Amino acid sequence: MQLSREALLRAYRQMKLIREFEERLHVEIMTGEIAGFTHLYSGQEAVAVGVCEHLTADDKIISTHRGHGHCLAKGVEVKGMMKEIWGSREGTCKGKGGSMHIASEEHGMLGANGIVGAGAPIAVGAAIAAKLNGKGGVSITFSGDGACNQGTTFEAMNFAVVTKAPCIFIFENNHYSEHTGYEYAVGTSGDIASRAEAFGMKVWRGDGTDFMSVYDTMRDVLEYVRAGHGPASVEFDTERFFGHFEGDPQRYRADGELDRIRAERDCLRKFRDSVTGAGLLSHTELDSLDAEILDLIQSAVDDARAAERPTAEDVLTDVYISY
Amino acid sequence: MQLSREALLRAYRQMKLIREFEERLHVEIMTGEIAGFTHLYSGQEAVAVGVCEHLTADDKIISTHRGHGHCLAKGVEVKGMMKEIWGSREGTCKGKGGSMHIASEEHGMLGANGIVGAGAPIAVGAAIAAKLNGKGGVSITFSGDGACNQGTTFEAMNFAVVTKAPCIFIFENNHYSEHTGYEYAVGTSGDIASRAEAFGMKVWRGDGTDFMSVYDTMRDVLEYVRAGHGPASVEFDTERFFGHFEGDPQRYRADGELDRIRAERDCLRKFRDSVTGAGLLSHTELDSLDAEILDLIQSAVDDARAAERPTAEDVLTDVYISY
Amino acid sequence: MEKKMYRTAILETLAAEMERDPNVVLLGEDIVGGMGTPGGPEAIGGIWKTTEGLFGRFGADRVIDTPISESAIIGAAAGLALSGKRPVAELMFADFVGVCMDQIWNQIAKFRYMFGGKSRCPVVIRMAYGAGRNASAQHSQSVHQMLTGMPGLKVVMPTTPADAKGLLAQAIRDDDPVIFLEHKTLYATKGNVPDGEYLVPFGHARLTRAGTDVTLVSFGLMLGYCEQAADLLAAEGIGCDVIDLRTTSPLDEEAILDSVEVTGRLVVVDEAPPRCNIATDIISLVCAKAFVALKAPPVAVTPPHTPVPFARELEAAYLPSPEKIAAAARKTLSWK
Amino acid sequence: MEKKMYRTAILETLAAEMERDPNVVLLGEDIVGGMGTPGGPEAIGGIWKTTEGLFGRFGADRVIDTPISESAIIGAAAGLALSGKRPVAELMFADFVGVCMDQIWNQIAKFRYMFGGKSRCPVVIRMAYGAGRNASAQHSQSVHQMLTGMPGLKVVMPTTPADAKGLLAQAIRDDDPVIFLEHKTLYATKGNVPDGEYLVPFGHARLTRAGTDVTLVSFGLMLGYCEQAADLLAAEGIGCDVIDLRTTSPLDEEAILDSVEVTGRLVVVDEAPPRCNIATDIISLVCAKAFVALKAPPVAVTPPHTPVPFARELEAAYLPSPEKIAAAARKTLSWK
Ligand SMILES: Cc1ncc(C[n+]2csc(CCOP(=O)(O)OP(=O)(O)O)c2C)c(N)n1
Ligand SMILES: Cc1ncc(C[n+]2csc(CCOP(=O)(O)OP(=O)(O)O)c2C)c(N)n1
Ligand SMILES: [Mg+2]
Ligand SMILES: [Mg+2]
Repeated sequence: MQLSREALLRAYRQMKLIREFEERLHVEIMTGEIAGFTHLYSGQEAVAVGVCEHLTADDKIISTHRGHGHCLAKGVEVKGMMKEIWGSREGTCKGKGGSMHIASEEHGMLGANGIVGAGAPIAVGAAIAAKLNGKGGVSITFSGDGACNQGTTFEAMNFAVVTKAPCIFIFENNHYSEHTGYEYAVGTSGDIASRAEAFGMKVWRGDGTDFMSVYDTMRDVLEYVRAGHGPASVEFDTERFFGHFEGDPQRYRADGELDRIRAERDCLRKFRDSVTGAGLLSHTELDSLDAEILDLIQSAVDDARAAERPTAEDVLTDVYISY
Repeated sequence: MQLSREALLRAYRQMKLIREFEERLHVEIMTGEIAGFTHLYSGQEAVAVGVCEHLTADDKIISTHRGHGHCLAKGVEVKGMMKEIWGSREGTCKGKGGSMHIASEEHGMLGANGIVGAGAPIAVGAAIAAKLNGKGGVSITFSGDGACNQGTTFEAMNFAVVTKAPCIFIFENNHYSEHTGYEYAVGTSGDIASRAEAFGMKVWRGDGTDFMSVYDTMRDVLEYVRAGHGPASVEFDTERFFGHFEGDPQRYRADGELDRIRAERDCLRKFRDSVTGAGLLSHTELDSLDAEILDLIQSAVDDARAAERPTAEDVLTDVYISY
Repeated sequence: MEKKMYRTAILETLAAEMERDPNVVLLGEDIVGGMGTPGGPEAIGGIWKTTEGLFGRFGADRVIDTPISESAIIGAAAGLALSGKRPVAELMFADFVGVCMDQIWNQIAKFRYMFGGKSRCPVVIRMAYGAGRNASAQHSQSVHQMLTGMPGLKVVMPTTPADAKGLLAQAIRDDDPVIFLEHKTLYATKGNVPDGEYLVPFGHARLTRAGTDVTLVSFGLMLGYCEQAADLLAAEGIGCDVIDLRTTSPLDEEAILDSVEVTGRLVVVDEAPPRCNIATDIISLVCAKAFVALKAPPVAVTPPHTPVPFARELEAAYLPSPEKIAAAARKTLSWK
Repeated sequence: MEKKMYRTAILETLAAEMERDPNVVLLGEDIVGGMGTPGGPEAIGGIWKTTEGLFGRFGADRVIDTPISESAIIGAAAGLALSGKRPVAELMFADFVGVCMDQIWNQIAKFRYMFGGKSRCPVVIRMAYGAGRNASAQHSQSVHQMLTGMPGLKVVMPTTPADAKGLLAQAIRDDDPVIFLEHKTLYATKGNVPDGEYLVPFGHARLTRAGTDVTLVSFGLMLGYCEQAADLLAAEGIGCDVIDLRTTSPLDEEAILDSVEVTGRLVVVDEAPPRCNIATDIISLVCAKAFVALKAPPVAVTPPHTPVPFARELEAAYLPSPEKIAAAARKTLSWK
């Protein structure tokens, strides 16, 4: 199905926003200004955006330690996120969560999560809630190829099948969990989808570096799940452009691998080539979006730098609603 | 392959021993003399014995809350077990463990286990140890149809595949986990073996009420695993003759189900019919074995009743080797 | 006001709260019983009989029987709560927190804080805890000593049927995550239970008897033992304040401190093993805040630093007893 | 004697023990690094660099890189140990005990007892714990307060590179299960490490400096803060005994009590949240056993009852500091 110009522009904008957010963090982190562990999503944008462009605020997602892309794709504010990563009290989580714990209830974003595999059961709960509400909402959990070996992920899949929960398990196979290859850690020679299928779910596979592949696949998946057939799973083959976390020397990669994936597997480049090639959007339009986004990121960074810092008293709040 | 008379007699003896052990406990528990929770293995004997008759003390097994049958099949002493269940300080575990925690290192029996699903990863460790020892030993974990939904079981399967551990996952599908049916709780319409297969293991299926089916299947499985092909899994269809624990009114069963399975799915009856029918053993031989076993159980109960009771000081020992 | 069993108070409160608020949903293993069997749903209820009949009354959508997957149960409860529901999850035995600790400790307890106060996660996790039924090392444990230390959780431990009702209703209506610990030996005990709406606020201990010589602090099975000890001591002319904590987080510091100000002598009875438990917690609190009032060193009465043993004689020796508690009280009284 | 980093002391001790005893095997996530990648095994070692080069030296059989499956890792370690091996398992972050608590608490800790003393389970579980690197609520926690309370476990917390060596060697040779907690901020710290065979027995605290006015008890990152506090106090003429516990289970009660007998004043600094932690444990112990010696109420210095926050300012305010410790000491000294 052909997307409208507006939809295409929005998709590009979202992917580009994530890309530039992460590329800028990659630079800023080197300066030492940002504290803690940060895991960047560059390279995988087509998955987050290709999934989330189908969703409404009623649909929930839950993410991982590598959560910026999912948050942005689901509509969480850029500036609040940047401030959070900077540890400002104006951040999405008042500087208490940081990169690994960005969440936004109002956007149906149930949180990035520092515990690998923890999101899957939570997503099933959100899916059961959606089922109870009876409005066709779904819940989506993003997992990596590493997370797919965690017991919670398996339990969640069986649980979703048993409860016929409208839950979608998205596996972003970027070939590595930290420094380990998926073909080593996933016992089925790295095949994740077949395993999900064996739990009794319908599964799909797609090219996670191709926005249209993700988007089209997800249309089918969502149609199936919203129709009440129970959970489903999708494995997307994708690439991460940076290290596991910032500072990772990435010696586990093949010679030239980073150049190759940037050249051949860059979802933004592919998208641009395809929409301009087909005459759907022009380079000029996209360039001006690029400029707009760079401005936005610049001002987000400026704002984050200038934003109010938390104080010692802030430590004590937000533990309980009442105590 | 035809078993020798001796092997057939031993197999019958072992199954009968388990049966009478459990039938007697069923009676004794009603009197209130035995403390705690007890889960009986009656009906499943052909699995424990059909598996363990292939094993040596170098091979390890790990069991579940329903562990008496596995212990006896692996050679743990009847009298020590009976005393343990009675809570005597002469028991296998000095009265500290009870029914759910009988273990015997010298027999390669790594313990019954009160936590559903906990045994599987432990068995993988024992299998890795066997691999390191390089003598062809294997490690076997018994799990129920309920345990097959626990995350640890799944993690263990992947882990065993990744480490090519000589581990065998035996699923005893007795159709119920406590009061819940396997077709409800196992999302794949109750099919456990296919799920194991999807973890990258070779799987087998067998009739768990037919000793020869179990025994023959296990010959192939063990040959495969001992040859170094990595883990394997077997699903045995079986029946439990009593409730989940003693005291369970079993209203989840169909009308007449208990009579039917005792009549049609009794491994002892089937065994006797088949070996006498084929003229391999005589009823007289088997009857005399029966009598011998009833005597043994009687004396085990007498001994357990008379055995030394633990004292308050015993509480404090066996926590550490040194502290 | 009617005499009811502890388990009945729980069952009726679950029903009443489900009636009151359609967002309340239950999930747990065998809480319906009979799912997928010839006998069908509710052929047998949960093993503690605290959810019997609720499936028939509220339907499969709100009473969810689950596979044996505790991480998924608690995780699903978290997801339900983050989505506006009020899940009440059941762990059949408190010992099973071991297989789902991450979801309790790193997820549910921390969401609100990590997310900067912008979420709520009103989960109730009910679980049966404690020794006394010879259920051995993996089915007899106390867990409050761990859970109380986890910021973000509230920990509730009703001792009486009335408190089972009032605290459970409060737990379900509470906007924070609540751990609700039911002592397995108490299910069949009886007591007066107020009719109709009845809420017991958290952080308010209950003084079950008043005396000026020594303060006994406890909860759960041990509270009854404290009462028995107080009877023994009363016969000797020793008067006890007996304090039932009701909740260990929040803790009613005032009730404890007020009592110790009067008695100057403190015995804390905790069913948990002796290290880093509620007894050490309260003794440390009292030393910090009522040091001058103390006439003798406070005493902890706990099991030894061992797992829970199986045999009747062993478990009996393992647990604190009324006699041991009375002896501890006498020790503080004879101290100089 | 050479100056080495804490992480180097650990790496070298692992290597030496593997050399000494062929039954020692390692397992954990990314402890080899590069498995199944174009770069191949050891392309990058573990994230703490405590296992670098061991795969090359001891081979795939004894250095086992694992999928992200902590329950399977710890369970496998249990199975290895029950089968006569001496596994050293690594949890990348101590916070991950949440996903494998059952294997630690209900399995490994209890086998020997449940089995009537007829088995041994010499597992070492190494894990990086603690705050100070802005790793936020799920990657910064202390866990000793829970694990110390679990009968059957030994809990070891080296503060110096020398102790990292001596305690780790002891842990690997010990026949009981040992939790070995490495503070993540200490990996890059340096100190003198004895050459050759060096074992530090468990249950023997280290007096890092002697003074007669007040006793400071701690371990890990907080020990250094206590030293700094002692410096501040020394400048005011206040002399501190500073005690590094080294192991919290077993606990060197004697060292603490002996010191308090002299000083009469106690400050316990614990990085864990305030409820049911080692600070309350030790204060309760001292009140029970050295009540007469106490000249002032003992003080616990801990973070508040909150998760660990992310931002630099928040984490700094969350953690105890040398100033807060010194203030606590002054408070006990000025008490009357
Ligand atoms: C329970 C748990 N174990 C281990 C880790 C450490 N860790 C963080 S990310 C990660 C790798 C995850 O790999 P994958 O799921 O493929 O996600 P990716 O990083 O590729 O996005 C690991 C091991 C963790 N955070 N939680
Ligand atoms: C982690 C955990 N969850 C729940 C239980 C309670 N429980 C004990 S046995 C059992 C059912 C097990 O069913 P299955 O695996 O089929 O074994 P079976 O009883 O049929 O032999 C349950 C739920 C437990 N002991 N441990
Ligand atoms: Mg990955
Ligand atoms: Mg079963």
